[in-house]
Amino acid sequence: MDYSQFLIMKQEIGLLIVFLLVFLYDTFASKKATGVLPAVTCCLFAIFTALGFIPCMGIENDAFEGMYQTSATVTAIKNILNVGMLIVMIQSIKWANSEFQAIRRGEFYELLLVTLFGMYLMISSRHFLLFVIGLETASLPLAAMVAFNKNRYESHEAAVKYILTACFSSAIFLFGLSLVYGLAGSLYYREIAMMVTGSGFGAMIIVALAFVIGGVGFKLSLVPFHLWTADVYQGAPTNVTSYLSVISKGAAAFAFLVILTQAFGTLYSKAWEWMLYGLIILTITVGNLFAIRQRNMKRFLAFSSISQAGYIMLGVIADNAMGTSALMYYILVYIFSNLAAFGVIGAIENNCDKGDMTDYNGLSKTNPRLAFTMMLAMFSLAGIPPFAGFFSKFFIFTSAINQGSTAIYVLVLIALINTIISLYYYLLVVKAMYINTDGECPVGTFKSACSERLAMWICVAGIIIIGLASPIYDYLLTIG
Amino acid sequence: MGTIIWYLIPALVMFCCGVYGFMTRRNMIAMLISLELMLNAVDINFVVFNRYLYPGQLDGMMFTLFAIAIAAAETALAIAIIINIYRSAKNIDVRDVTRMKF
Amino acid sequence: MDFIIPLLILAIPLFNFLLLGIGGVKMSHRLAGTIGCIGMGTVLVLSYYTAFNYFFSGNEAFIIDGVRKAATIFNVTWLEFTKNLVIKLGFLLDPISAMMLIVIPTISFMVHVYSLGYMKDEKGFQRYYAFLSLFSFSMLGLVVATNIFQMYIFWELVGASSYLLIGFFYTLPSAVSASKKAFIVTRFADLGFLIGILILSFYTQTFNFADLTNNPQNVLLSTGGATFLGGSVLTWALVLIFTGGMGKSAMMPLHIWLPDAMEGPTPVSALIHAATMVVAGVYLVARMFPLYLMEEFALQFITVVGAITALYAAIVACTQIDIKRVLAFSTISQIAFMMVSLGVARPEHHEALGYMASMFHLFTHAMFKALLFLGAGALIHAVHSNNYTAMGGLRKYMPITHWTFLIGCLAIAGIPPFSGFFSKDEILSACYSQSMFWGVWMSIVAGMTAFYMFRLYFLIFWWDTPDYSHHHHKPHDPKFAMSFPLLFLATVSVFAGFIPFGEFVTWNGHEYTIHLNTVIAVTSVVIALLGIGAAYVMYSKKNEWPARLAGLVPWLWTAAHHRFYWDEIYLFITHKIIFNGICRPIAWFDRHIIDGTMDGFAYITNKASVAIKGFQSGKVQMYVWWYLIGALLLGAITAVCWM
Amino acid sequence: MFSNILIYFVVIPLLMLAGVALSRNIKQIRAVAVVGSLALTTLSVYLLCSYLALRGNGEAMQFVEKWDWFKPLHIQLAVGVDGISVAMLILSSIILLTGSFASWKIEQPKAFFLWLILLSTGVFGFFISVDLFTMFMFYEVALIPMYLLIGVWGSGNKNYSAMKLTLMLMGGSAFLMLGLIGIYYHSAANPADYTWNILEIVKNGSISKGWQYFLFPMTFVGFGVLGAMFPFHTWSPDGHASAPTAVSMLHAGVLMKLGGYGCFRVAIYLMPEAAHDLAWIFLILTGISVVYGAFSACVQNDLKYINAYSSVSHCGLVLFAILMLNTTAMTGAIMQMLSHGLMTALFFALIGMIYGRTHTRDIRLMGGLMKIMPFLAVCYVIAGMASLGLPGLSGFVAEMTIFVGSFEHADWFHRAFTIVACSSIVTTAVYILRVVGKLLLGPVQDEHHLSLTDATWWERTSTVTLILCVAAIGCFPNFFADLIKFTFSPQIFSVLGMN
Repeated sequence: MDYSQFLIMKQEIGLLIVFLLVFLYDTFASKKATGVLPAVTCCLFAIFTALGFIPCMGIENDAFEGMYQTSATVTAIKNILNVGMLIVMIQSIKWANSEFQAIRRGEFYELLLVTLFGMYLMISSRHFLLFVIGLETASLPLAAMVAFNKNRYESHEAAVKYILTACFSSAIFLFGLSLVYGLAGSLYYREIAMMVTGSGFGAMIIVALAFVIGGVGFKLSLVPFHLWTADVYQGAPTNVTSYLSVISKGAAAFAFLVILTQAFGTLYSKAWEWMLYGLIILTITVGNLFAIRQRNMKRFLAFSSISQAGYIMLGVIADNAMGTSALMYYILVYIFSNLAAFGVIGAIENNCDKGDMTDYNGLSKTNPRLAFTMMLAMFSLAGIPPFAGFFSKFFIFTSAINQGSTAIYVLVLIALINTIISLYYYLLVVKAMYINTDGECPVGTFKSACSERLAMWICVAGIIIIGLASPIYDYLLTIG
Repeated sequence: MGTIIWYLIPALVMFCCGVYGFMTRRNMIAMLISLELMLNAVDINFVVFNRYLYPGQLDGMMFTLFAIAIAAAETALAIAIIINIYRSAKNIDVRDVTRMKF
Repeated sequence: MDFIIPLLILAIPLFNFLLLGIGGVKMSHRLAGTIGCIGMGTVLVLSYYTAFNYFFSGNEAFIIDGVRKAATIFNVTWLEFTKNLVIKLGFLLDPISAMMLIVIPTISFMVHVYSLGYMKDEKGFQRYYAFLSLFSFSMLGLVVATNIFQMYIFWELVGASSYLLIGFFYTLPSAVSASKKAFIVTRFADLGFLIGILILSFYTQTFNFADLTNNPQNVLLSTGGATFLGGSVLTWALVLIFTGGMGKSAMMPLHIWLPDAMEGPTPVSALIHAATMVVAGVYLVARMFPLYLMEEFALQFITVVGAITALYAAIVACTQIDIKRVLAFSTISQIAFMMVSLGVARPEHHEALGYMASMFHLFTHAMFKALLFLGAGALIHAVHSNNYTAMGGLRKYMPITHWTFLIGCLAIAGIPPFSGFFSKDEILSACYSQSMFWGVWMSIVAGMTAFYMFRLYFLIFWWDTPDYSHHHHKPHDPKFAMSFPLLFLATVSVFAGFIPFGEFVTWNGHEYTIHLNTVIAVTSVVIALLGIGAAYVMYSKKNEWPARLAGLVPWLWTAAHHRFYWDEIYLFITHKIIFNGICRPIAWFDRHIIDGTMDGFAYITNKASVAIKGFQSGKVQMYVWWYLIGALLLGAITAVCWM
Repeated sequence: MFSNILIYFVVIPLLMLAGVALSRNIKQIRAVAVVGSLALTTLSVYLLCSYLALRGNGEAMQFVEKWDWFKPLHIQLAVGVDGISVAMLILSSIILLTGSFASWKIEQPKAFFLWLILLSTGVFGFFISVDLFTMFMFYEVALIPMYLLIGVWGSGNKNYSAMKLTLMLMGGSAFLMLGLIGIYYHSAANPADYTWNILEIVKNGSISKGWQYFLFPMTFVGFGVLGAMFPFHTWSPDGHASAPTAVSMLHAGVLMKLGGYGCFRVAIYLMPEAAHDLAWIFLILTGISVVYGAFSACVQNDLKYINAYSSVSHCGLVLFAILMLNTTAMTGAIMQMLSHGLMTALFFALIGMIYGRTHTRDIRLMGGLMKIMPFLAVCYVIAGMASLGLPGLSGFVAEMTIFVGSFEHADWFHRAFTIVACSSIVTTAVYILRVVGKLLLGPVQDEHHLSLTDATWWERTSTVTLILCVAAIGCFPNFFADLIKFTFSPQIFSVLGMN
């Protein structure tokens, strides 16, 4: 065995180093010194993130007989996730340092890093064994994080719901995999792709594929595998929710793309596209329909993130380089927009413990900057120019239509009509903050922590710059 | 093909039993047990496929090993969370864990 | 001819309008009145000069070998639709526009002067003069139009100024509704005019009167025999254009606005609703007369409409109480005379005598009708009422008004040697030469004219003298500013008949000598005298005859008194049918069906959202159930579709 | 990049945004708004002059320049103007200027002007763009501020109206976006040459007829919603009724023109064959708009509703004329856009000023205002006269050009609809005079109104400017007609394959 191939996994190794340093610091530092652990972690991770952007030669490479693969695209998506992760970490500093969480802040950051490691594996794997390991590494610690808020019942309920559905989903997923293995005789994506060419497998392979889609769709919260999402988002601590909604979803989306195109791309003249077609329509529509009724901000964003997942899937169904880059771009933009929203929600929750949409009435008067950030986030999520969300939506639709069939036009039209519904509920938030200012304002004026403000500034800058600055998208397209 | 069916059918039955149990039992621990059934059925599948269809490789076997480990981790975590909820709600009936909905 | 003077004729009133309209607020009444009168006086001089120049200079541009020519003094491109269809603003001098250049400034100047006295104490005096200037500008622009679209432009402008002037007393609801009615009814007619223009210009590719009327044969050819609902395109175009004229000239059934328009100040009625604007319809037909000659149907249509209107208005005029309304109906009737006269004019009959007669009558009528209206104004000024019931025996109190009014009445009744006799006589000759039927019909109407005018005269100046003691002062003749126009116009009315009109205005420019047809002249005088006699018998002294006569045929009297219920019919159509039957349902439809559909989408979305909320039941086991079902269905449906 | 004059139409508003953001009191905000919009007006007049000097050099558009933006997707920042865009730019800047004056005393001025200027940035950007993507982006930039402007500063049922307006317009842009992306994928024969640039798409002419049949309705309806095409017009009455003065002015005056402009520039210009074949469907719809809006306006009692329905009617006429597909009618359409933009802005400004005094817009509750506020009342009458097509004001020339142009079609279908459209001149007179009669004339209805004051100097500035513009178009129409007609020059119509 050639040990040098571990060097291909630069990012994974780097992440492990960060993890170990944090772990060691947490373990051995004095009780007083652990107070700066969040900040230290952020710094370490920031350095790591920055290092990730250094371009290196020979970026296309396989390891472990092709179980693991890295490429410019993979590196790029990891970098994107890193950026999101960094923002989440910064956002969490205040929360992690709060009195109640203080003794467990080390755990929180360690678990975060571990799940990210799992996601790296999901993204890079080209073999289902590695994928499953990554998937479980990414999702099991999350259950613990969901339950982090020990004195809130909702947190426990969310954790129960999450762990039970996650286990069930992984069982189904593994069952599907076992069928795939039985039919194809391999768990390498490329070998599966070779084996399933043609149509000799009957319905079994389709059912197996459906189970696999279910397993990954669970992480992405595609309808109908999404039912856990809202409850978990609502119950989990806000920082965990924001992590769940963007990083975890982004990684799953990319992994989903890889699996569908590389392992099952040849199956029955792209049967997966039609399966996805239905799922996208369902996801976008159902997500939107649920979102319009929500009054709890986190729950509302949960449903919004469900419908956003549907839009992300348009990049998968496009099945071309443009789709891949549009998907990555969408994830990037989505990270900034959603994290901005969660940043505001978190700040308000930390300071006033308020989380209903009606609590946001008159926010523009008491906390104009928070309100402004929130509004930008909502506009970006709704796809309003000149904010980044507009560009990501436009590009993902463009890439989908590049696929060329008439059916895709119909799909995009449905998605576009759904953007109207989504605009409605995003505007509800804006309305609460800016228009419903008559009565008393439930949220008083407060000054949010530096860390929170820093995170929000980063998000706002991202929302404004990422769209207008074309090189970002251009780069993603050149590597896609 | 003849023999393999005799392994696969029980595995499928086991899986279905697990699913059924998971959906009908009220006690969360019982649900976990059902889950274990499902995962074990999957393990059987992998092993059987490996042994009978692709005897020249070890992919299925290895996968099973990992799956067992993962199942253990899942169960451990799940039990921890169930204990947590028991502490706060004094109850582990899954149908009572429905405060957040709609 | 130099273009400066014609340009000034148009520019001065326009400038006055802007000056008085914008700066009027800051001016005193006297200054505003002076500016208005001086401006109009200048225009008067300039237009007289222009008209006399046209008729008498013998300039090659105006007359060649005794044939009067149309001369375009200037013609500026205003708006180019296409290469051929160009709206130009120009100044056309030909016999009829030159004649109008005399009529309009004369009357307008008289009204300007008269108003100095009549409107002296009114609020908005400056505004009044501004509007008068605007009207004069528009009317002059209308008559000198070189193309049909220019005419349409000024046609609309006179409509607007008429609207503004009728509604001058804007705090009176009756004035407001009268002005609105006038505008909308004429607007409706203008729609026909516009469509007529569109049709005509589409086929002929020109707006120019010169192109249209010089070679009417070509126009006929250019339509290529296209027909619509049995009528040729040209017929349609001409009838529609005439519709515009019907609206402005208050022909049946579009006459209803004119009686109401009397809500405006009386001098305005004299200027706009008696002498100038209301004859625009006649002028329009005369302007396009060669084209109308191409279409027999259109001419017959004009004749019939005119004849019916003449009779109708005459009957109604016999029963009205408001003296201005009597005059209004008499105006309608007299304009109808002119219309009929045009309708019966044919080149084969005395070189289209009707055309000349019509223009002649237009001229004389403008003078004596303005005189009558201004006289009525003086009366109203004196007794502060529009109704003859408040008057009587005024001949003793207001001699000047009495005599001038009498002259006006004699003129309109057609008693020689007053001007109306000559023009009306020509019209009757034209009618008789076309057909006996129309001749007799119009003769009867002429008799009725004499009757109702003298009914009015006797009721005002004779009849019974009411008690004027409750007035601040006894009724008396107006001051010079108001009596001068009366005297001037009375003089004109006496002598205008002797103008050899045929030498100036004929349909083709050739001179034509008027012969008095003795038979017709004598008949018409006899008929007029009969009418006057009847009026004398009935109204010279207070007696029971009128009431008894009305009692004989009460239904006819009531119907005539209510103007044969035309207003009620219109009210029914506009309010009940259009407003309640079309507008309200459309508004309802918009709010409830169209908007309802849009709201319905939102409603359905919301309902769907509520309907599916049960999926998110909060129960983990249901979640996994849907998960499983979803996965299985996804597989099953795809498998079924693929197999 | 900054050597191109057009770019300043976006730069100046952005500077204004910055200026307003940095201002500390209402005086500074006003100063920024007025100076900025004056600068824009000057710039647009300067542009007009330089355009007139340049035109006729054989190019379809002047000042064309493009900078790559998203290069792999062939998205460019491409700018260029022809006579129509120049006219629209002048219109927009004038209305922004007068709108600023009309919002002299607005509450929360900073936020208000920020949104208002953002909206105008979108408008200006839209008119200078020749790249479909950029165009669409600016289009949406112009739409969204409406929500907050109505929601925060509006009156009446503002939440409902703002939401409805935004959602319906965004609904239109959903179709539009699909249409635009579709156009992109058929913009050239070879995928490497795909382009969003309108001029290049026209040159390539590679959108097949079949695709045109699909894409034309998409884009036309997309823009048509903003152009208040029946049956997608219902946002207009509610939206206008609730919007604050300046927003109504900008929205009806400029934003609705985006619809007509887009219909021409994208739908018809790029897909002339489909336009020719499918025009009849939209002719019916727009024909309905014209009549229906006018009839609806006759029975409304809210001033803004009346004007909103009248806008439906007038903007319907714009689309109606565009669909006639000949030079005269299209010239008329653009003139109608100018004319309607100015006079409807004037209307809304006056309604806002009257409402600010009487606190009601119900014409049944007002009367005799002529006596109380003669200046505003006279302006209202002038606006009304412009609206009902009095010669000498802008409405007349625009409508007549449209009618003459529409009548060039000799078939009975077009004839019938033209005559139906013509009939709107009567209906317009009815509702205008009804309002004038009830609102301004007659006796004073409400004793309290007697104490009201007439217009202030900034209100006078605003209205007089608009009236002067309306009169300028009405008195010297040929200048504008020529400016526009020149644009429908042979190059374009060879593309359109028409006369």
